[in-house]
Amino acid sequence: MSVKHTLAPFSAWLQAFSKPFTLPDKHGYREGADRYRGWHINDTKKCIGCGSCAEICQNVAIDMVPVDDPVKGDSGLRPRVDYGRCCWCALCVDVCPSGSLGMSNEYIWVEADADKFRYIPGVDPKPWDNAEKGWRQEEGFDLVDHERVPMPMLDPAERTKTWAEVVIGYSEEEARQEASRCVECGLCVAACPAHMHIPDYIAAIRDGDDIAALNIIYDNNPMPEMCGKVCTRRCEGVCSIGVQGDPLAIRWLKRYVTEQFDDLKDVVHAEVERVGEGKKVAIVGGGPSGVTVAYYLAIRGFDVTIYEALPQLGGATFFGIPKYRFPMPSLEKQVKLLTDSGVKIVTNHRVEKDEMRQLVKDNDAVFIGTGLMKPYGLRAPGEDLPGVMYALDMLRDHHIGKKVDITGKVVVVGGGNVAIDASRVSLRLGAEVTIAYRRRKVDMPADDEEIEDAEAEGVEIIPQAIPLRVEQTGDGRLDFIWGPAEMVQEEEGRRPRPKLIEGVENHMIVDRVIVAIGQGAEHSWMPEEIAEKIADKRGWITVDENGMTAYEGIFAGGDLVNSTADAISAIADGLRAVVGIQKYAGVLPQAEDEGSEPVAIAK
Amino acid sequence: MTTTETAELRRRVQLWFGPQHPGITGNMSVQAWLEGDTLTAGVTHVGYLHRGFEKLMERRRYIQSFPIVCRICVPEPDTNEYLLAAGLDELSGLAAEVPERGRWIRTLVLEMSRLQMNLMTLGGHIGAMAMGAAPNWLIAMRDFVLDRFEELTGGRIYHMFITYGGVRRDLPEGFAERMEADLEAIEEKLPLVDNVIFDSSVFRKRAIGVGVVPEEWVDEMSLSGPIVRAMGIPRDVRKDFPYEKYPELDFEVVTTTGSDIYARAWVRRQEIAQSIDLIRQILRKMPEGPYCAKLPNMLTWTIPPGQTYVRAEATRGEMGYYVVTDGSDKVRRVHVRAPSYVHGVALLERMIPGTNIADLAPLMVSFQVCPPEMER
Amino acid sequence: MMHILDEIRERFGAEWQNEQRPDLLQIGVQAKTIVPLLTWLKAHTPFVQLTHLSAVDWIEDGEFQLTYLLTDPKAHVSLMVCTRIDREQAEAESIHALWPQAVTYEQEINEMFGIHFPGSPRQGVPFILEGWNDIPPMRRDFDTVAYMNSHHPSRPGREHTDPRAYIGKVFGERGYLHDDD
Amino acid sequence: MEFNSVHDILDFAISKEQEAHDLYVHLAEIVSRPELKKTFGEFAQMELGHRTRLEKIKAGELPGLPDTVVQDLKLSDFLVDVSPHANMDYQDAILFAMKAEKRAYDLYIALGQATSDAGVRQVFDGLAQEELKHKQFFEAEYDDVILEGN
Repeated sequence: MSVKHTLAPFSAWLQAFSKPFTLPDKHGYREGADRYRGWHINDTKKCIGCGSCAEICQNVAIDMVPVDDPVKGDSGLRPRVDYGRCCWCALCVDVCPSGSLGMSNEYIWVEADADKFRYIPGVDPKPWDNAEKGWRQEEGFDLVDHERVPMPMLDPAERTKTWAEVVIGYSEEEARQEASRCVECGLCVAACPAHMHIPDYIAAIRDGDDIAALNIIYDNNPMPEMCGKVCTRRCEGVCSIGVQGDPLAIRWLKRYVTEQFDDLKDVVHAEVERVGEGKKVAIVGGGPSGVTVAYYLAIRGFDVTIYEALPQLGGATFFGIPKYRFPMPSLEKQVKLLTDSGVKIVTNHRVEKDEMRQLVKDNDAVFIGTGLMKPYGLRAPGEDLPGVMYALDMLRDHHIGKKVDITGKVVVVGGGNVAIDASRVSLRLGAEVTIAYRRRKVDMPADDEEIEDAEAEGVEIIPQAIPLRVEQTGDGRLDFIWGPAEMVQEEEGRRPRPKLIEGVENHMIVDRVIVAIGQGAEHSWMPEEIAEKIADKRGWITVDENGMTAYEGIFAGGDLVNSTADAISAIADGLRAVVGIQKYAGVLPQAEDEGSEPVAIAK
Repeated sequence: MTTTETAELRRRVQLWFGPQHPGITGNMSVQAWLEGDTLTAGVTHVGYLHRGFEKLMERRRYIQSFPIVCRICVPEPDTNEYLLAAGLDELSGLAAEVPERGRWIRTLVLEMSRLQMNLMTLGGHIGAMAMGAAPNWLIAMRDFVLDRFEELTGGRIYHMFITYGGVRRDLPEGFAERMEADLEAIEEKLPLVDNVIFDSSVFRKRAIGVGVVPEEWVDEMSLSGPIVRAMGIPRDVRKDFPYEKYPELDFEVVTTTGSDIYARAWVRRQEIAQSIDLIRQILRKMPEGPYCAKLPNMLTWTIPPGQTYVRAEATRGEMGYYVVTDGSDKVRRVHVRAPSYVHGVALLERMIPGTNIADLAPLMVSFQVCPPEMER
Repeated sequence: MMHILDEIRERFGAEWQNEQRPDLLQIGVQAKTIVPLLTWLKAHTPFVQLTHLSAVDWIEDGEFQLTYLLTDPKAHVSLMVCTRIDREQAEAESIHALWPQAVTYEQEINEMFGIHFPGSPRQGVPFILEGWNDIPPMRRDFDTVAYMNSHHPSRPGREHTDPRAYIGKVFGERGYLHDDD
Repeated sequence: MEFNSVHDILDFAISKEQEAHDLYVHLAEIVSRPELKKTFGEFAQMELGHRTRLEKIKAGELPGLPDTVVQDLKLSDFLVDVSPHANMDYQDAILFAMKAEKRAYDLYIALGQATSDAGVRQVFDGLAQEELKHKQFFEAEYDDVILEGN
């Protein structure tokens, strides 16, 4: 052994005189790195309580706890972290669909009581609540898929040449992929008027079980193909994935499932007791609410007859919604399941006063779902000129096969779905279309997608245009005169109202004016003693929590009853009446009366 | 009691070495039989850390398994993270999507991990011989690397950073400069350490010619890592089964001869220098771009049925993951092939007879036995 | 040179084969050919290292899978030999005579899956577990959550509310028409 | 028309409200739609409410008329007049009421301008604002319900 090797160990002593190897503890506290994973913080205003953090936590360290009342799109729950279990992996932060959850770079917290290490970030105040630094979501790393599988659609230039469906529909692979984006929080269920079991059927689609998906759908929607194509989809509005990305295409997925089957008869299995044998129910109006009542009562053994004034069931979804959105075969398929289930359908039959009196006498219950069929008028000078027409009449005539007199340049007055439908139908009939709407584009009640589609197809939209009058021109055309509007806010929180800017008149020379400003109820068919009891001053019908009107035994639903005027709300009304009618008839099974548990909450 | 009786009793002394952290290696124990100062036999006992990670993974979604695996080797967690990600990337088809920068950052993390683990183990080598100064310095150097881990991954020990499709975050602003400063600080101090380890008569006396592993055992027992390289065999997964960005890096497999504790320590010392060099190369070559592939919804992700074995060079030797999927959203089976599994049981038990009791701890450190990866 | 997988199939028969990667070949053989096959591989081919030995529980098939991973350390190729054995009569031949470290693998598989390797030295000797009196824990039917709940009661004060059920209560989520659940 | 005092003016206004009430009662009788009978019944009640309010002001139980200026949407300005008929619908009813309130408003404005007495004018302006408020109520209903889609 050399001298060098013998002395080497002692060289360590030399270090006693050199600069300390470690850093001096100047401040008594060392700040965590900028993206340190420390104690949780949560922006509770942004948080929607979807529970994805609890779902992804592999340690089961997160509980969702109630801190507020739920509202649509926010469960009112907030995550509480148990630091006895947390491993600070921050998957909860990375998955958070709203981006509200984060971690501060604070890591020191001293407490004598071990149970204190459990708190609701953002609710239980902590010194690090406003920490700027710490682990946050970062662009480029997502644990959920924010991008919707694009829906194949007809080219806008091609669309107006045909009546073919604009939306082509997902392939199986596309549907499965889109379905796999769901985080199954279930916030959508509460937003859906009919409370469809959305996460459950989406999971079934993802797993490739279309039959199961269809049956889950049919549990509370008898017109899913219609909803799959044209639903107003409030569900997508509250989708947690939609907070930072594209909401799940819930509507298109429903559409995908329903399109997989040409005949529903042997696919949909209604596993319900036939409690209604021997009971008779008449339904006036074959729209979505009437169809709902008919189907769910028929499968329960009720003797159900629907009376419909038009040649086909479907109500507004038949005569209002154009075929490029909801083709006839789709409707017919759904109607066939109704007849297969034993519903009697009387079409081309308008119930009048005396017959109604008879129906009330002969049936255990009568359901009214006649909708809002009376178009409101422009009430501006020139409304009665030839060439001025109502969108509702025009659409109905078109759909029952009557010739519609549309030509040249058309102005459609209004901004709702009816206005858009009338515009796009007119386009396909060869017209050049402009929409004049009193409010701003953002105020348009029509579906955003519909508006986009219409514009893509070539519809021009003039917002804040108040129709003043219509005049005939010398060459037999029409001069649509309108004035610009300014928006005035009367009350905080209400939609601003348009106010005419006086002194300006704009002229638009057109061939047709189509009025689509709104519609009201028409009760002239109804016996006075009934109308008097059930209709309010606006003509709307009020019902109790069972869907029953003030006239005992008469139930109602649909646009007449709710003000939302969409099909899914009508279906929800129908569902309510189904329970109500069974209750009224004294045949409601106990379990349903108490309100059964949702199909698949348990994880 | 007669002298013969006492001698007889001494012959039959049975010693439990551990399970309270015998040296640097962690909680395990060796049940050893002594004759005088010499061990006649030994049996490795594990199970003190067992948390059943392989079983837990069968009950968790893929993304939920990801924070677990780092715990399979506490001081060098990143190899585990990489291997789980690599296995499932391969079986899911995500492997083709991992962006270039993601691969470079993965390689960076793996090499940083090797660096800090080797710094710590080198300290362990001499710590197991009851010398305190050098381990303190080496642990402090390791902490420089942990500082960089903290700013990159958000955690010092459990990084939970390499995941499916790439890594979780990009390099922070100015990372390369701070890393370089730390590397220089480490390089500056290393000669001090060399002086008190490799030049020290104490270490040389206790390490040279001690714990010699015969070359025939390599294939027979499937040995790997510094144990093999200390025999002069250039075997290294980074070269033999190249992964991530190692093929694009310029390095030679470190070898030496002697196959004793000294040789293994020397290999580790050279690999510290190698890692420093590799980290510099990586930071130089890393391109800009995305760091992670677009991931599917991790709450519902399913992977088609399949099985694979992926491997990487941990500082201890070949680490491998046998991964089986069955088409569901959870793994069917993950089985960790840990280097310590062979080195800490079969090899250690085979080496014990004839070893002096005082050499057992240095021997274990030189095999770098990591108990949690034996139990998983 | 004949492809090793084809050669194995010719000599020993194979149920399936697969080239997972250029450096990872896979083959499925009958259990009875395992020892002769591995003996031959070790003696006559470059696949001299036993890198890994593992078991997988295919409970739905009533079978265990045993996976032997052999490596050619020179050409840097691995060969994964898989076989299935009956889950009820879980027994396989030991290979500890070929590779000594197989003892540990077989000991652990015996403990964790309950697969018996007759003749292997440490069968029945606890490796990781101590005083275990439940079914072998790596079997798929061993319920970790149930075991947890019965052995380690949860801390009090934990209560999770399911968002869907909670918001549903207010907005009235119910299977309107389900009377069977 | 001669008004000698605030009392006279208020009496005149009260009689106007009474007339309006009577008209709505009449309309409720002639319309055929049962639900519209409710509508006009309600309008009649509202006019009665206005009358009571003016009576209370006159008796000094309520402070004088407010001088706040009400937002005028001017919806009724460019819509056609509706003459009462048996087949009226809800749109007609609201339109009719809007127009009626507008006429009352115009009347008070005109009367206010006709007088040289500043105090009297102030009362008329106050009454005009009251009527504008009523008009505004109906216009809001028209804007919300009838023009829901426009």
